[in-house]
Amino acid sequence: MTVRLLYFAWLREKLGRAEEIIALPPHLGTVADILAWQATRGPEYEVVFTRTGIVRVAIDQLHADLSASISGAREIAFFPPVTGG
Amino acid sequence: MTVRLLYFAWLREKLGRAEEIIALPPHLGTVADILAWQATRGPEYEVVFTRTGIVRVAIDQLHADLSASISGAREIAFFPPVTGG
Amino acid sequence: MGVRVQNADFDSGGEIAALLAGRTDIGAVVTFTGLMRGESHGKALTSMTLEHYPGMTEAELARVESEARARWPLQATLIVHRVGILKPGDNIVLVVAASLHRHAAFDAASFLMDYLKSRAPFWKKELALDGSGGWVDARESDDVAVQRWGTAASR
Amino acid sequence: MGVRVQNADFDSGGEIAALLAGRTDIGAVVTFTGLMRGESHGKALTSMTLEHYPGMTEAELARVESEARARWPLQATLIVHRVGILKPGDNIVLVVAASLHRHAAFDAASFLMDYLKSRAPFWKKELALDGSGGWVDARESDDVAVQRWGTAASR
Repeated sequence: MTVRLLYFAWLREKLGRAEEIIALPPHLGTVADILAWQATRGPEYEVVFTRTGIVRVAIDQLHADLSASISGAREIAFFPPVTGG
Repeated sequence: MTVRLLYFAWLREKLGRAEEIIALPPHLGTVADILAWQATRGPEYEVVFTRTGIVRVAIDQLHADLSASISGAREIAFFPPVTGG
Repeated sequence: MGVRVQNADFDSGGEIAALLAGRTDIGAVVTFTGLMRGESHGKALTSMTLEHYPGMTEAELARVESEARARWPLQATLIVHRVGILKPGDNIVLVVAASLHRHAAFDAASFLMDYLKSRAPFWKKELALDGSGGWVDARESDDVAVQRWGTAASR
Repeated sequence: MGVRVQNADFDSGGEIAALLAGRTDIGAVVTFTGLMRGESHGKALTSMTLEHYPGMTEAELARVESEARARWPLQATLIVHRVGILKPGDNIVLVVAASLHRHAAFDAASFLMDYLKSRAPFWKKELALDGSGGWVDARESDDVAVQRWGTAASR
């Protein structure tokens, strides 16, 4: 499954990228799975995604919790808790 | 005791006056007393002040309840419940 | 920090701008604007007359304002209320509360309106298109609204 | 009835006027304006950068707005949020809710802000006068605030 991954705020800065197009391993089923997988992708990813309690996820521009399925997703975004307003 | 009595809104219209300077009978002690006395002052006063549940009173520009003393008052105002805002 | 009773219209945006001018310590501003509606109980209105009790009105609004400032950390407050003859769509009242944080600003503005509605000596008389009209009755819900702010409401 | 994300400043008074133009059916308008403060945790700030998630931001604000319109009888709503570089004293966000009655307008505006604060994908980065700064931490109190509006908050 090829998806677009987006990163915002300090995640974007720490990873040194705003987005990437990537083929996900087929065994990833949920948001929790993709967070765990991200932590294995290198030192910067490990730093960012080991703090899973902090990283929020949106699937196709909708907030998603840890148990949400990523099946069929075209765009998955990772970001810290929002601070607008 | 000579005081200034003020009337607002429909009380003013029904009584045909906005204010009067009057010597109050010395036996009037409270807001309840002056409301009862007003009702005895003629037909229009009777109509207005028999509806005592509706008439509100301010003594020297402060809201006053039925048991408040009118002793020393210089200005006593009578009006319906307020409807500003 | 200000209470005004006036015949003239007010400009909400201008009032807010004046209040904020040169300041960088305010994080949240809540405004309430009350307007004259063109209909009352299904009848089209042509105008409304707002009467008040000069002297007591200003004193009561100042009391309401200082009560709000005692309850919340407010950096600025403003109450402007019009009197005289108004047309449908006209502004009636403006309340502004500014604070560091949004909940204080929201609560204070809401409190100012609830108190103003139940205590400030204003009376509205409506004139309908069909020639009927009369003094607006007070709404019991306004007395209920003010009670949620606690004992001072029943002074 | 409108959601905008923009770099440009907004004019609260002009927005309210546009919303009310030609209408006589609105009795109550509540606005919230959020502004950049010149200080954060005791440090003087020189600027703030607001980043967002284009596409999701507009979609999320539209969802928040329609949730408010489902809960209260609102005749008009508006959300304007700025992004980019802001200076102390600058406007950040404007929320407007108009209704027949004041409590609906107050509740809806407060709800819109609580939801926006906890759900809309904006992030603030502060720059202090001394060169320090960084991403603003989310406040737990914002999550608590949104919970008082019930279950939809935890979607």
